Amino acid sequence: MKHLHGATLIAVLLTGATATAAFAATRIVVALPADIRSSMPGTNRDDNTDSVILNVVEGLVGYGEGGDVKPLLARSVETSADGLTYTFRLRSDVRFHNGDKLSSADVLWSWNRYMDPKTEWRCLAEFDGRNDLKVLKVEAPDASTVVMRINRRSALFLDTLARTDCGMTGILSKASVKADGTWDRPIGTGPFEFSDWKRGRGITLSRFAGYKSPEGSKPDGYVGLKTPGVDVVQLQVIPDPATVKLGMASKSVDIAQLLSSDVVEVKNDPALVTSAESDSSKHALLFQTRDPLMADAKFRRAVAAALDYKQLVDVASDGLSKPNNSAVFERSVYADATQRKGFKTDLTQAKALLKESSYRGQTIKLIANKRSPMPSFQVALVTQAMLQAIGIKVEIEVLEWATQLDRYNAGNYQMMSFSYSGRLDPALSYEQFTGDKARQARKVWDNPEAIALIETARTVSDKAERQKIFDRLHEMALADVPLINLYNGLTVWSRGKRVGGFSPWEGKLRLWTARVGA
Amino acid sequence: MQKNDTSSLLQVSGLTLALADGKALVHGISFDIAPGEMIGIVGESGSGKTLAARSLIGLAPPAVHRTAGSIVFDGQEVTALSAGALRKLRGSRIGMVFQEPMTSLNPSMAIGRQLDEGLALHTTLSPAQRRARILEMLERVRIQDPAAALSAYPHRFSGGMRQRIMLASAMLLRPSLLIADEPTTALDAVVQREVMDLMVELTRDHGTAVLMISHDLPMVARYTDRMVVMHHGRIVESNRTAALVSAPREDYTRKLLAAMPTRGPVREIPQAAPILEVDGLVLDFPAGGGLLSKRPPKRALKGIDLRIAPGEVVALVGGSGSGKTTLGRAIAGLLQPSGGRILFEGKGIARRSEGWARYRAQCQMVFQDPASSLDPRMTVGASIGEALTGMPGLTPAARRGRILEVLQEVSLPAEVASRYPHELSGGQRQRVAIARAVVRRPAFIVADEPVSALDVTVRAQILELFAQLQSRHGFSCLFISHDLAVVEQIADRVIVMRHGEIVEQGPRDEVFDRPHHDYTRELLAAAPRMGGLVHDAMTP
Amino acid sequence: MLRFVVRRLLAAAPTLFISGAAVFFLIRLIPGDPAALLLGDQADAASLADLHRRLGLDQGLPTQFSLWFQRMLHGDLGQSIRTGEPVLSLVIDHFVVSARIVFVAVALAAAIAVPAGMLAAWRQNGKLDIGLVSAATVLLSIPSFWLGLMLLYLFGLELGWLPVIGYVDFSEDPVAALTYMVLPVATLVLHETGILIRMARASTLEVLRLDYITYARSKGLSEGAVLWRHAFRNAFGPTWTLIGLVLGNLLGGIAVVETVFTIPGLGRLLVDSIFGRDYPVIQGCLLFVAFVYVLINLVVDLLYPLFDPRVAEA
Amino acid sequence: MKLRKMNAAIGGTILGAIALAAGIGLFWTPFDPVTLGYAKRLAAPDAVHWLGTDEFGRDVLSRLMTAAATSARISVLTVATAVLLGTLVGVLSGYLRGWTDRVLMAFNDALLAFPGILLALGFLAVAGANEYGIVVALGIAYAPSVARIVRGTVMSLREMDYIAASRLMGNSEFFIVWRHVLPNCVAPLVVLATSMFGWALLAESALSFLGLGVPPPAPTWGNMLAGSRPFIAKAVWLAIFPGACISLTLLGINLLGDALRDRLDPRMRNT
Repeated sequence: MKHLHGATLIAVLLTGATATAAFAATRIVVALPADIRSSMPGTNRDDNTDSVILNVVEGLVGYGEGGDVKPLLARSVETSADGLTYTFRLRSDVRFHNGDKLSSADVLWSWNRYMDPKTEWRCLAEFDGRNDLKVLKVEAPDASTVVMRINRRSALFLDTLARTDCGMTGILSKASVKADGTWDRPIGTGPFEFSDWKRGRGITLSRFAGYKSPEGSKPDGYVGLKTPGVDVVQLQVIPDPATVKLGMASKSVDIAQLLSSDVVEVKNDPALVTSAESDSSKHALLFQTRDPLMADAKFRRAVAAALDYKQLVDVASDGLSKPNNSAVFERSVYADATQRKGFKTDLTQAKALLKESSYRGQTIKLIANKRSPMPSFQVALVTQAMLQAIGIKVEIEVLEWATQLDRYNAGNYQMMSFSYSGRLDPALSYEQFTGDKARQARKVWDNPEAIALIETARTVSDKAERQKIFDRLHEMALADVPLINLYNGLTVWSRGKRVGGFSPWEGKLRLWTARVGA
Repeated sequence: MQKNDTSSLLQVSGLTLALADGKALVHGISFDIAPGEMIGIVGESGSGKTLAARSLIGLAPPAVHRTAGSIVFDGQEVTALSAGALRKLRGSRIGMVFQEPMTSLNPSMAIGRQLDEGLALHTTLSPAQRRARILEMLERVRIQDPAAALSAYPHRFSGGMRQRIMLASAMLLRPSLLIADEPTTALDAVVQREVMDLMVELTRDHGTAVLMISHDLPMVARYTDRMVVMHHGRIVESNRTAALVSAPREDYTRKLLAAMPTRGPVREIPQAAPILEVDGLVLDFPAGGGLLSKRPPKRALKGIDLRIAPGEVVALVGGSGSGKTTLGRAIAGLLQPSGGRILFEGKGIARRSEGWARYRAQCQMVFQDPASSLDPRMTVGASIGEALTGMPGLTPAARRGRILEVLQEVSLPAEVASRYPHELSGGQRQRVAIARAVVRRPAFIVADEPVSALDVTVRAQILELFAQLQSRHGFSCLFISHDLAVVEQIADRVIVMRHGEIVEQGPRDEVFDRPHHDYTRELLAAAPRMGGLVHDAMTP
Repeated sequence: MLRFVVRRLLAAAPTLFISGAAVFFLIRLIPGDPAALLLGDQADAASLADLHRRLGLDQGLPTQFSLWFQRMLHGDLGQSIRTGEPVLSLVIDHFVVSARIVFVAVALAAAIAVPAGMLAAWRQNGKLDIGLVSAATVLLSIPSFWLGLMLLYLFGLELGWLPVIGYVDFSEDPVAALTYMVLPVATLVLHETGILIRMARASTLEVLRLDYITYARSKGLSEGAVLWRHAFRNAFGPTWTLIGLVLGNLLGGIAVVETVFTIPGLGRLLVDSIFGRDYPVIQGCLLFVAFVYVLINLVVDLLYPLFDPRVAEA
Repeated sequence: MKLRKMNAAIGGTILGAIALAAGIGLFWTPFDPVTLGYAKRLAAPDAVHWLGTDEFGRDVLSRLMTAAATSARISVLTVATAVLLGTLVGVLSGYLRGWTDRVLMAFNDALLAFPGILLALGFLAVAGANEYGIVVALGIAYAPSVARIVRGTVMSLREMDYIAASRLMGNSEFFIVWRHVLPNCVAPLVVLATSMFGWALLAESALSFLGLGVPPPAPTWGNMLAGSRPFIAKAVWLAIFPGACISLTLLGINLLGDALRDRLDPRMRNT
């Protein structure tokens, strides 16, 4: 697997030369914080792996900029009246990297492979009924139509298909698998081909000349305009942040993700363009309501009123982000005026609430970790200082990430400075921290009414009705303060002047947006 | 055998050696050696004899400087020589033999090369000639299979063999002067005799003068023409050996001679039931070896039978490796015998048996090395006091009184009780060890080479003290020693051991005057005893 | 000779087994679940169960251990939980990186320190001795990672002579790889020289005190011959054993220097796999380090008779 | 002899100065070492902040002074733990010999091949991220080397005649160990403890480097040095001063250690 696929390379050079009138192949180098875990979409993966592979494979449907699901390989998706049958009409102009045309047989083959337990697909449990939703039947009435029947109404069926950690349920060509059935490499329909992978060192992606972009004048999440602009993308594994910074300074790296703390240093470097892109991940302060003191809503409200969110977020994100107390991320289609309402900083009210609460000067343990790039510790440090100001004694207990995750999953903490991974659909985002504590110890908000509301949001697909539910949930959260959402996570990117147009989405590489010499 | 011509080989006059801070160690000593003459310097440890000898060829430790005096060797003033010239002298004209055979040969270099080094440096012989000369010399010093010895490493040879190799190395270059610094102190009596005879033979053949340094007066007296007695860095007296021994002029010399052990009076030991009986005692040492190789155990004691009557001093003698120490420790209860019986006052002494408690109270031991017999971290009083723990009905005041009383018995001042072992001399430390042994009035004491680590005069005092205590308290004693002269003075009965067996046993006079076993005769012959002082060594 | 090697390996087997078992159980007892780490904060119960089964973490600890032990005997140390790569090749690749730097550094340090230590012992309390010992003490006192950081700052950032951070493998570009090695090797050399000078000096002092040095002098040999032929060989024995010890320790643990210079060495791999609870890799690393430790001591003992023939017959 | 007096003098003055600074640090520091001062972040050393400020705007000098006490406390506790455990194991295996010795030494060697970080992580996770976790972890990491040395001393002591004499007086083995063996282990242990103090200081810094040391709010030289690494290009003084403190302390300890070893170990007296 280490050797370069001769055929593909030649093909690239030829196509590159002919298609763009004999220009030399344009090439950019992109820094990766770690090597990809595997080249199989949605299997043995992490966010970094998805970020690379989703340039190579595409699913029937994909996320738009605002987190809504739009058709991608499917021209259109119709849902039956009872919401149990989904009919996907495939686009006719789509080809695989090896030239074969996309047909419903490929979709069937890919689906059956994902649902085969041996593949160990990350989202198998989402569709085999273990998490309530079960896909009953998948058929291909004709070459360009695929029909899927599911066991119960769900507003999240398409959303789950499009989830990046499921590999967008990317449709693969049979050629991705060797004769003996073992996995070779992903031959998908995406804008880039998976040319070569040197374990531990890097991955080479080359432009898929025969790529036909879905409609759209400009990039829109994983849909919209997706025509690739660079011939060869060399993804270089550079684990150490300091090295990345120096790679950028020495022009040996074109695009890289930086730490938010590096921005102030890199910002005024004329040769670099630096941008911060917010995503749907959330940084929050959790309360364990099973702890006697934390169960006291007055105390939680006192804490909420004591924090100066503007300054806290300013320090934690090195001035690159602004507060968002809602579980719905800033750029979501559901982010309306109500969601923008947040906690009001009011020290006098905070002190009053504190006096009424059951707090008698005990020292509260606030768990945090120092793993880069998580801002957990900076958030904890500032929170400690601000709570000290109104007389609440806080001791920060720094744990190593694996241990903190353990304590989070077991609910074994008083307060914790934690970061939730991105969830685009508000229902999923609320569901991250809402639920019955008896069944799932990691849940923070054990409020039956909220649980019921989320359940309805999972089945009802009408946008206006879901918007009302999410606004109601937001008001309840502001009042109940089960946790304090502080701000949406952000990724900081830097690119050399010679690379134009590149813009990541949800912290993931959209290589098709990159141009050379904008 | 006095050389007639007056031109002496070496003249040392007014030699003074001092440390950097001016403290003098050797004060203006003068003596001279005629070619071929054998002269001995005798003195106790700390008398400066070794220092003086080593400074003759500039081998004194760097901290010691010659502040006065001259050393004329074969007409040349040695002290004026350049380092290079002095080095030319060493090895070729002046050879040296050292005391400790175990560390005086380079462990990581074959014998052949070590012998060849001096030859190659000082002669123009070809390698083949040198090899022949070395082989011939090795034969002279009776090393079996000299050719194989050339490529062997020092650790394959016994102490005696190594000392012979040292001798060969020094004599290879036919030096005109050989300095022998305590050449045989570390050896067994029998081996000692062999090496000394060899040295005399070799030096006489090559007409080499010998400067012998030793603290063993009888041995020096037997072999040397003239003797020099040193004390605290000064020469007390120097004279022809026979004259010095028979008519010593200075008090210190007289004191030295008087310290020589002489045969003690015959004592009547009342016949009584034996206090200690040993029947068929066998003891094996596990041969070690890892998990895999199980070598057969080494048998140290092969069936010992002996009796000790109350108040009797029984001596246990034999060469090193004869098993006398092992027997002593087994009897004291420190080693677990593999077979046979030890009875004390008729009862067994095994750890859990009822005789054990009484035996622990009634049997004590005195050890050889004063440095390791007392706990450095405890004061003298505490060490002696420890023996009294477990004595019924002893108030602290009575205990203190008892300690002071026993210190007085071993003629040590009371204030010693609060001092630490490292502040005392070897003799004083041994007195404390004896005090600790007798303070509980035991009925039986095992003394394992109690005096062999001490200087001549101190040894005499300790032996005398021991005899006094024995007669006053009447304890019986098993006295282990390799020094027949000491045994002759102190023992009522003598047991001779060899390779883990008793070869001869009987009253002291019987064994000394009419030895039955060949080994006993060999031992007696080897041990230079002042008793019948005669220059038998000099008449071949 | 072979018998000696086999006997040594057998003697080391229990220690290796105990450390292997101890590591196996300790890392499973400390909190932190590799499957949860893989799935992040949104691990739903079902997919967590799938992953546990796939990684074999659902069986009882004893069964897991016997499974791992049998496979280990056949040289299969399992796959890394994080990347799926076979552990053995992963560990060896990283070991080669660390070993290259450590061996060069210790060799250089020994080449400088041992002669210096011996000269210092020979000229005891002379100006040379005091100078060398004081220098050694200063070098010894500077923590290697701070030394590395300062060298990095001086030569990398300020003067820019040497590449600051990153790592190029020999296979790709030998010359560049060499420049990347200069600073880490220099850091280790300075630190280890301090330690080795003091060791060499102490063992030489021991030897100079023995009789056979005076015997050699009594043969009229020059001081140089005495030092070279007699003192050096005998003093080098104990120093050689200590060099083995230093080598063994360094191979297992220069994680900190590797962090400063971002070298993908064994130490770094161990630390990252501990943070990621990558059980097979942790066990693979520790077993490998323990084995290397035994191997080095074995080599040291095999070469020891060169300096002290008495040992040869043991 | 001259060398020994010089060592003791220099070592003494260095440690004295640092101890003084640490002592003062307990009560007073020029600025509050913990509160964040957003205004003056990463300020270079100047008249106000003699040693500059760190990435949170906190005064480096004040943090160094308070850190001195923490680092010293951790090192002392670590050495105490290691010596306690090591002596126990060393005496048992050195005195009893036979199978006990073989088993204990097998475990001991297994522990020697154990990297300190894994132990530290194990205890930090169990005992929570605090000083005690580190002290116990490092203590156990260093116990095996103490055990090795104590075992060697005890094995040689065991052959001494005064031990045999005490046994002949009917004293129990336990009494002998308590009265004779342990007191004589004190000298070598004291010499070892001084060098181990240096190791512990180093190990705590190394652990902080790997993100495992004492939790950040409480400053130690180790975590200050570790924290300074990302800012080395812009604020190198953040790395220089903690490193210098560690090196000076180690230098002082080593010099004092040498002087002490010469005095306690008679054989080395003439160097």
